[in-house]
Amino acid sequence: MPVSVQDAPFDYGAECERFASGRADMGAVVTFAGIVRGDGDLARMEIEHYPGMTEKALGEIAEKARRRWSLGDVLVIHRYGMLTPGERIMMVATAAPHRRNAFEAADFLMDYLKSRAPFWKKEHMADRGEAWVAAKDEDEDALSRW
Amino acid sequence: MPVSVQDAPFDYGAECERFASGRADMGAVVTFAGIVRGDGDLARMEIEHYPGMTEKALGEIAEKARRRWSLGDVLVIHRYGMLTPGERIMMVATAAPHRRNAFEAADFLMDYLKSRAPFWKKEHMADRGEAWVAAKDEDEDALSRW
Amino acid sequence: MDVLYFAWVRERIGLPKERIETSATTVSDLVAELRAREERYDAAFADLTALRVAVDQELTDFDAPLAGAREVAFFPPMTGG
Amino acid sequence: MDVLYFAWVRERIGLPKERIETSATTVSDLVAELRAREERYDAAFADLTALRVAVDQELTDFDAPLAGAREVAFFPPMTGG
Repeated sequence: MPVSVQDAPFDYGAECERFASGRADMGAVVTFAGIVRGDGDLARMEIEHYPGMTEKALGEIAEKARRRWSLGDVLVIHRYGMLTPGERIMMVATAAPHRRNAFEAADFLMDYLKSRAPFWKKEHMADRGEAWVAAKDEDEDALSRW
Repeated sequence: MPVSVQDAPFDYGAECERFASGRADMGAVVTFAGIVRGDGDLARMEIEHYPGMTEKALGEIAEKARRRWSLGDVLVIHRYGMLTPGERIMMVATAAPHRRNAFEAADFLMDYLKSRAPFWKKEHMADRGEAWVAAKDEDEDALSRW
Repeated sequence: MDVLYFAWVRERIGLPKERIETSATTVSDLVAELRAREERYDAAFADLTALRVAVDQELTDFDAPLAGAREVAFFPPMTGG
Repeated sequence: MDVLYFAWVRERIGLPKERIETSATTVSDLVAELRAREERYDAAFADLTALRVAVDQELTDFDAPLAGAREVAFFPPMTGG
């Protein structure tokens, strides 16, 4: 299963290891991990998603990457629920015969995932204030690169 | 130590895990792993390097990346000696507050490492033939992107 | 038809999901119908440029037709990753 | 001065390293001196576009000066990663 949407933590090191194992046909593996940044007095980061659509959207984004680049494999893991600073929110991994494809596909997956997969982040501050994270124009603009 | 040149295998999963741990100030980690591709009847891949200069060159490349992008950390591990298909030759990792910096810096490190760090690959075939891997024009050309 | 709300849209309207009987033929018609209901709907849909819509779990536009749709969802621009 | 050879340059010349007493003032002068020695050197240095050179472990050009250099290395274009 190349796509997983889960509330449980995932073992980033073990996923990297597994993804890069037994690949005598692939010369390049790129991984990306997204981490909750403890900016300001952020206490927790809450991630809401749209069950059903999320899996579908991530599957379509992964499929788009596979059609565009020569890839041996793709992995997307994304958490939802309540996370604390330093925790890993998500990861993507790509395997390709050559590095350019692996890099571009991972970069593409991240850009699409940011703005086209139905996740929403809410910041909970130490003083109990909370605020939905606003989408950035630069994230939307990044899609025009592809 | 952000640079290691070694004949011993490295634990890719554990290195990824360690690199991404305790980083509440960094939102993005990118890793790249280079794997020996078992093309044709490749039996082993031998990697020769220039002890002393290699560490120096990799350190300079890592420093160049740090000056150019906002990075929290950089890691480069490169093996030498005799490897078999599927084994990991090397890895780089970058940590940055934002993903664009982490991606670009990892991409840059790989391009420079390919053509500016003193490593040479020799393919040993199953039929006992052997050949030095020729540098590719596209790898040299890739440097002009930066 | 099921209508779903996420993130601040859900909070502003005060529920995650409701079943609506409607004869609206487009998303825009449905929005107009919802806004006419109560002030909290009117407030949530006041600025459509701040909203996104999915019909049957596919992102689409506000002028998309609703014929045969089982599920419509309204939410702010996504912030995954 | 120590002169080092790597990869096929090492194989063609038949040794990884040697100590050379030279009065060559540039890398090119040193190359000319080596080529004049023996056929295996002449063959190894026949096409300089296929070679790279480092002086004291820094990549440089064939017209680089050798004043004060302790170590010169010749090798093919690098193929790391």
